[in-house]
Amino acid sequence: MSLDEPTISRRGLGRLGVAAATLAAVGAVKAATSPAAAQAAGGTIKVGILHSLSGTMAISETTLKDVMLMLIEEQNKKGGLLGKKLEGVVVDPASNWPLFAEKARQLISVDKCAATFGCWTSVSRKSVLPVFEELNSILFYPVQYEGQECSRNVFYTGAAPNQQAIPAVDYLMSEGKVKRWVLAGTDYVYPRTTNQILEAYLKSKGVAAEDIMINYTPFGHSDWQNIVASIKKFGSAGKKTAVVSTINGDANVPFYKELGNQGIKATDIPVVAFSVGEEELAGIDTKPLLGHLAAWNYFESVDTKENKAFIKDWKAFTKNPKRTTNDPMEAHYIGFNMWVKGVEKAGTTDSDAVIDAMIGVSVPNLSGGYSAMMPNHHITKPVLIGEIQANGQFNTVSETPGLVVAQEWSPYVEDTKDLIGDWRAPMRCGAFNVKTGTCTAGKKA
Amino acid sequence: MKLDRISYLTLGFVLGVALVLALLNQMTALGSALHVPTYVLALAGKYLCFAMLALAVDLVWGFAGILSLGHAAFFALGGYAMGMYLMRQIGTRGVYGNPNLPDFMVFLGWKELPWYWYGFDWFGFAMLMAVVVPGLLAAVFGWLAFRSRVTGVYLSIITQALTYALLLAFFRNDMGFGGNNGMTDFKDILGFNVQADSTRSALLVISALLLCGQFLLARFVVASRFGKMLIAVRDTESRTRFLGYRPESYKLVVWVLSAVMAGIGGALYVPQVGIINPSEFAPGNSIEAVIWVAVGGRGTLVGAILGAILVNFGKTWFTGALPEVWLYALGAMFIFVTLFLPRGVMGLFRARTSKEPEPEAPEVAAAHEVTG
Amino acid sequence: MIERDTLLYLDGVTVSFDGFRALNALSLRLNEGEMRAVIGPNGAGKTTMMDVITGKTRPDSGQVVFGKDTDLTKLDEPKIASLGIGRKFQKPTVFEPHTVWDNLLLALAGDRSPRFSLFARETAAEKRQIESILETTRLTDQRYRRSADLSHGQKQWLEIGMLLAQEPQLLLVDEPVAGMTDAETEQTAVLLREINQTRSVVVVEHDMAFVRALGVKVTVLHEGSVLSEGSIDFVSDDPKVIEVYLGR
Amino acid sequence: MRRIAALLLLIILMQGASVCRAEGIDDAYEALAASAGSISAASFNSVRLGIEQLAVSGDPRAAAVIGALQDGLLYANDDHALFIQQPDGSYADARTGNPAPDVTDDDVKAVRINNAVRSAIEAALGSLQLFAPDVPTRLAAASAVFTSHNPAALPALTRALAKEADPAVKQRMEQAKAAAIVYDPDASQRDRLAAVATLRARGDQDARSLLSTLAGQTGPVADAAASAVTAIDRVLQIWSVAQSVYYGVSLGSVLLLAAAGLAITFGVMGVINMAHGEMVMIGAYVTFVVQQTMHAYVPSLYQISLLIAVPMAFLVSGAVGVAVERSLIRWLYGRPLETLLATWGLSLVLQQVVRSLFGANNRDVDTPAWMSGATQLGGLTLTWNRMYIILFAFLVVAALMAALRYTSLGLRMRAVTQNRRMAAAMGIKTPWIDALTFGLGSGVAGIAGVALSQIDNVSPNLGQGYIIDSFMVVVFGGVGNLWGTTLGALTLGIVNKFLEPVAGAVLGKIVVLILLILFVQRNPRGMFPLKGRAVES
Repeated sequence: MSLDEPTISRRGLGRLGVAAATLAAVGAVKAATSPAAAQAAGGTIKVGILHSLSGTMAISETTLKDVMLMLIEEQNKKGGLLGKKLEGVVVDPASNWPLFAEKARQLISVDKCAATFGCWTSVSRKSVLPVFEELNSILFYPVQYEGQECSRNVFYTGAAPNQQAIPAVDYLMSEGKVKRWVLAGTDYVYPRTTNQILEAYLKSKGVAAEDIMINYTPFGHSDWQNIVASIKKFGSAGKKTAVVSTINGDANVPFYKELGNQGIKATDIPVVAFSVGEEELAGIDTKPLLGHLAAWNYFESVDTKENKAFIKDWKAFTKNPKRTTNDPMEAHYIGFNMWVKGVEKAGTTDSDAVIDAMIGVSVPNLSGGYSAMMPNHHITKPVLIGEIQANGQFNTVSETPGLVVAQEWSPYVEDTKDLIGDWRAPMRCGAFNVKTGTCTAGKKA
Repeated sequence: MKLDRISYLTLGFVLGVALVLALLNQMTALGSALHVPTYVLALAGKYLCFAMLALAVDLVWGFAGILSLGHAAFFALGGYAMGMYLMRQIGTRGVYGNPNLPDFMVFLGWKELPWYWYGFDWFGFAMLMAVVVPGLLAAVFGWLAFRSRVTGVYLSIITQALTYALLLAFFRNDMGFGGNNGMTDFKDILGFNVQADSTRSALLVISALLLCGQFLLARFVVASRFGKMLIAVRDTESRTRFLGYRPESYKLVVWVLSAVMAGIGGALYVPQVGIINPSEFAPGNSIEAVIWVAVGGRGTLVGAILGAILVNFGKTWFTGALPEVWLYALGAMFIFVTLFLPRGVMGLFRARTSKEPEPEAPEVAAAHEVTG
Repeated sequence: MIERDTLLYLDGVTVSFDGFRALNALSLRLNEGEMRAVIGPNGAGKTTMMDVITGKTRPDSGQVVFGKDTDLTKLDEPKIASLGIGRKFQKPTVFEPHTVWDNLLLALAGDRSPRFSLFARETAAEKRQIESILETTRLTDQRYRRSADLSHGQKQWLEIGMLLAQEPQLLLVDEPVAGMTDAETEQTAVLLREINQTRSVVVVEHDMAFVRALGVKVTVLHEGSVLSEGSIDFVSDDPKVIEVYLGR
Repeated sequence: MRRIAALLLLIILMQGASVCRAEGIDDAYEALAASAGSISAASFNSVRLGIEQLAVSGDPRAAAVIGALQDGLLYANDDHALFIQQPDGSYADARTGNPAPDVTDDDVKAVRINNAVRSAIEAALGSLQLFAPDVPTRLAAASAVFTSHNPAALPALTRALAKEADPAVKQRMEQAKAAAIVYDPDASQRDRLAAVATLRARGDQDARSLLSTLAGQTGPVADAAASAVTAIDRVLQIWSVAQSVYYGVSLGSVLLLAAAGLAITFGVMGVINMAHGEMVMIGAYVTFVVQQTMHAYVPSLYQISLLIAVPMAFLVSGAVGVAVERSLIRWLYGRPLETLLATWGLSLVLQQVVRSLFGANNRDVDTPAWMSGATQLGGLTLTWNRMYIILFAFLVVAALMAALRYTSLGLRMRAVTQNRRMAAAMGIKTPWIDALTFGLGSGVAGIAGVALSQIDNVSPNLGQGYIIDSFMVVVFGGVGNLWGTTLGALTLGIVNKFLEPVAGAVLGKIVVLILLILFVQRNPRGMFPLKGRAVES
C-alpha cells in the first residue's frame, strides 16, 4: 500500500482520470442502452415485445414472442402500417420483475416503441404499469388475469375472471351436477382473487362453506401426493365433487401426473383449470387426463376458417408442424389487429390518439366471431369449456351463447363492487364509483 | 486512513458519474444531444445499489472468508422496509382509495393493518428498520452459526437455506407483504414524486454518496487491526483461537455490518426500480452477487464495485442486444473469469498485494478427506 | 534442582476417536520455569496431548490443571490462550497474507475484542516490543515481507516470535526444527533455551540430536501414556523405550 | 329412414325381441344421432339417455356402438343415420357394422361426448361387459358398475354373479350389486342393510363415498350407513399414517436420486457443482429423445424405452460430466468456491443450450403402462410410478455403494480422494480418476433425470428445482457419506410429508428449512460426521 500513497499531483491526475472516465461512461451507457440507436422512426414503426425468453417464465412466454414476430411479419407483407414498415423490438426481461420495468422503460424511451406487447405474470404487469403510465405509452397484456385493474395505458386482451371462471363453474354445476368444490391454486394473486370471487359466487348459489375446500401451494410445487389424496378424500363425502384449478404453469405437469396415477378420473372428480392450455398439455401424457376440463376463450381445436388459417401460418412461420397454439396467442392476435385498426383510425401512433381510437374497435377473433374493445380497455370474448382429449387437444363441450363483457372490478369484492372503468370522454376514469359518483383512481385528463 | 490511487479513482468515478448524469438530466433540454434520459438514471441508480450489495458480499467473503449464498436476503429485507414506507405514502391514492390499507390488502380482503406495519408511515422508522431488520437477522443467524463453528460450504448452504426459506415465506400472501406481486406503483418519497426526474437524480446522487460512504467504511474496517484479524480468520481460523482471539465475534461483527450495508442498498434500490417482491430473495440473486465480486476481484473493495457495475451493465446490454443468446454470454463470462481471471478484473490492474486472498482457500478441504 | 510450583498437571487424561485410544490415562506434571521435551513414536499421542491442553480436543475423562486450580478441560481455545498458554503447530501456521510485522502485531498480548481492534492504533510500546521480538527471532530484515514468502525456517521462527508476543507463561512447541538445516536447528535450540529463561516450555520433537542439545528432562509417550521419564541418557537406555523404538 | 326401418325389421326378426324393446332401440339410436355436432346441454343429456337405453336394450351392436362413442368415432349424417369411423378413415354403418363406402367426412358430424356422457358410457359398457370372456375385462366392468351404482344394472349383475367363477371378480360384483341395491329405493330394507354391510366390509374411500350419501338421510339404513362411515373413517385414519410414511419415503427417494450424484461430485470430490441440476435435466431430455426414437423406429420396444433410457442417460450425462471436468473443473481444484461460480455459469449455458435445441416448452415423456396407475394395499394407495422410483432410488444407491467399495475404479477413487499424492505415487492416473469420478456423479444425476421425467416437467428449468434440495440433503446427511445422504433424504422427505398436512405445503417447507438450519448449527457436519484428525485440520 505504501507505494500507492497519494500525492497532490497524483490526486490531480486522478481527477483528470475521473472526468475522462465519466464522459466515457456516459457515452458507453448511452450507446449500450440503445442497441439499435433509435433513429427516431424514419421509415419504421417499432413494436416492443416484452416477453421472458429465459428463466422460469420462458416456458410460456417464448411462444408469445414468436407469435408477435409472425403477426408483425404478416402485417408488413400486407404493406405495413400507415405506409411504414413495422419492426419488432425483442428484449429479454428474463423472468425478473424489476428487469421488466427496466426493459419497458428501454422499449419506450430508448427504442421509441409505439406500443408494447408483453408480460405474462401479474407481477410483471404490476412492475411495468407505473412505467407505461409515467411515459404514457401502450401495453397489450394477453393473459387471463385477476382483474381489479383498469389502467388507461393498458389494453387487457386476456380474460377477466368473469370471462373464464364463472362460466366454467356454471357449466359444472348444471351439467356435472357438482355440489362440492375444491379450489386449488398456486399462492399468488390471480388464484387468490379468482378463488375469492368463486367462493362468493358459490355461496351465493347455495353451496355450504364445508363443501368448499381451498388449498394453496407454492410456485413450482412438484410433490402433489398428499394434496391429491386429500382431494380424493374430500371427494368421497358422497357429493359430486370438482376441482377448480388455478395452479400455475410448472406445477401442473406433476399435478396432473399425480392425478392420473392416483386414478382420479374426470368422471369421478373433474378438474377444471384456468391456466392449462395446449402449450402446457404438450408436456404431459394426456391419456390419463381424458375429460378433465379447461375454460378459455380459444382452443386450438376450434373449427373455424380463421383458426385454420392462423394455425397454418403459425406452423409455417415456426417451421415446426408440431407447434401448438393457445389462448394467450389468440389474445395477442386480437390485440395486435386491434392496435393496427386503432392506429389506422387515429392516423398516427401517438399514444393519446391511439388510446382514444381503440375503444370500439372490433376485429375477428379465432373462434368465429368478433371481439370488441370496450371502454374499460378489456375485450369481449366467448367463453369455451373444453375437455382434454387423448391427443393433447381440447374438445369443446360448452360455449357461452354470446360474447361476455369483462368485469374489470369484481362485484364480489366489497371494495370494488361499485366501481366501473370507462376511458371514454368525458368520464375518463379507471375506477369510477357509481354510488358516490367519484373517480377513486386512475383519472387522467 | 490512507487511500491508494485506485480508491480515489473509484470514489471519483462513482460520484462523478452520478453527478454528471444527474446534472445532465436536470440541466439540459429533452432533445439535446447531451441529455441523459431518465432510463439511464434509473439504470445507474440500480447499478450503484447492486454495488452496495457487492461491497457487502466482498466484506464477508473477500476478507472474512464467509461465502454467503444468501446475502440478497438482507438486501431484499432492506428493500421491503423501504417498500412498506412507500406503500404507506400512497395513502388514498391507491386504486381502492382505502386510507388504512395498502391496495393488496384490500384486494385480499384484509380488514385491518397488521401490527408489523405500524410505524412504517414514518420515513425515519422505516429507514431504521431497513438497517435493523437485516442486522438483527444477521446477528441471530450469525451468532448461532459462528458460535457452533459452522464454516465453509456448510455455512454457504445454510445461508442459501435461509434466503430460500425467506423466499417461500414472502411468497405467502398470508404474510401480509403482498405475496408474489410484492409492492409496486409507488407515488411519493418524503413528499417528492418518485417518478419525477428530479427525484431520480437526487436518488442517484444519494446512492452514489452512500456507496462512497460504505466504501470508506469498509476501507476503514479492512485497514484496521480488526481487518487484519479478519484476513487471519479467513485463512487460518483455528490458529487465531490459539492466539486468544474469538474468531466468531469478529465474524459476527463483520457479518452484521455487511448485512446492514446490504439492507441500505436494498432500501435505495426499491424507489429506483419501483418494485420489491419475493423474487429478490431467490438464491440465484445471491449467487449472482457473489459472481459480481468474483468478476471484479475478491478481496478488493474496488473490485466489488467494479464487478457489480460491469456485470450488470453487461446484463442490461446483452438482454437488449442479444435477447436470444445472452445467457450464453453471461454464463461464458462467469466461466472465463473464474478460469482465467482468478483475481478478477482487479487482478489485471494490480500486482500481488497483501490484501489478496490466497487461491488455496481451505474452506472445503475437509470434503476432500472423505470416504464413500 | 530447586523445588518449584507445578504449572501444568495432566491427571489420567483419556481421549478416544471412534474406539481408538489416542491418550490412555496420561498423567504428566510440569513445573514453573521448566522446559520439557516430549518424544515418542508416531501415534503416541503427542499432538493429541497438545490439543487437550489447548482446548482443541475435550478429553473423555481426566483433568488438566493449569497453575493453581484452573481446569483447562472446561475452557475453550481463546480462553486458554489468554490464560497464558501459547502453541506452535507442527506445520508452521502463520498468517500468510500478512507481513511479518503484522503477524507479530496481531499476536501481541492485549485486548482481543473486535471493538478494540477496530479502533486500535500502533503505540510506541507495541512498536518497541515488536522490534525486540524481531531481533530475538532474527527476522528484523524481513519485517515488511509477506510471511508467505519466508523460508520454512523463518516461518518456524516467526511462529515462535508470535508465541513470544503473546507473552505466555507456557509455550507448547510442536516439532520446531522439522525441515530445518543443521545451523537453523542449532539456532533454534539456543532460542528455546533463551525463552526458557522466563517461561515454561514443552517441546515435542523427533530429532534426538536436538533434544539432546536442549539438555532437559524428557518424557517418552507410547500408546497414549507415559512410557518413561528422565534425562535423555536415562530414557535412551530404558529397555522399554528401546523396544518401542527398535521394535520387538 | 327407410333403411333404418328395414334394419329395424331385420333386428326384430333376428332377435325375436318384442316390438316394444325394438322401439327402445330405435329411440336410443335416434337420441344419439340427433345430437351429433351439438354441444348444448340438452343434446348431451339426450346422448346420455340414449346410451342408458341402448345398454339395457339387448341390441348386440350396443357394445360396439357405445365403444365407438367412447373413442369419439361415432358419427351421424343429416338423416340421423349413425356411422362408425374405421381405423383406415372410412365409415361403417353403426347398426349393422357393414361398410358404408359412399359416406365421406363432409357428410357426417361427430356425436360429442362430455364427462356425464362418459360416465354413462362406462356404466353401460360395464354392464355389457360383465359377461366378457376374460377376467380383467370382467373385473373392470364390475368396477365400472360399482362406480355407477345404477339400479338398472341389477338384473345383469344378478345374472353375471350366477355365472361368475373367479373369486376376485365375484367379490367385486357383489360389491357392485350392494352399491346398486343401497341406492335402489325399491329394494327391501333387509337387502339394503346387507348391502351396507358389504360396503362396510370393502372399507375404502369409494365405499365411504357411497355410504356417506345415505348417512345424511333417516331410517335404519341411514343409521347403518352412518355407523359404517364412522367405522371406515377410523380404519382409514390409521392407514393415513402409513400413507404419509409412504409419501415421505417417496419424496425422500426423489430427493435421494437427485442428491446421489451430488454426494459423489460434492461429497467425495468436494466440487460444489451448481450445474448438477442440469445433469439431471440432461438425463430427462435423454429419456425424451430415447422415447421419441423408440416411438419412431422400434415401436415394439416403446414400453421399455425407460429401461433403455437409463444407461443412455448415464452415458450422456456422464460424458458431459467428463467433458466438464476435463475442460473446466480440473483447473479449479483446491478452489472449491471458484468452482461454484464457474459451474453456476455452466448451468446457465447448459440450460440455454437445451432451450435452443428443444425449445423452452415442456416435453412430453410418456409413462409406460406398467408404471401408470396405482394399487391398493389395504387402505394404502400405492402409485406404481412412485413405487418404481423408490425401488429405483435404492437400487441406484446400492449400485453406487457397491461400485465405490468393490470395483477397482472405486478403490482408486477412494485412494485419490483420501490421499492424492500417495495415490499418484502408486501409479494411479489421478487426472483420469478425477474425470471418471466426476463422470460417475454426473451419470448418476442423469439416471435421476430418467426417474424425474416421470413425475415432473421435462423443461430446461427442471434442474433448478432440485439443486437447492440436493445440497441440503448432502449437507444434512453429512458430506462424503452415502449412508448419510440416504438417511438424510428419507428423513427430510418424511418430515416434510408429516408437516405438510398440518402446516400446509409452503409453511411446511419453510419449517423444514428452518429446522435444517438449526440442525446444521447444532451438528455442523451433518448427521453422520466423519470423525478423526483429518477432518478437523
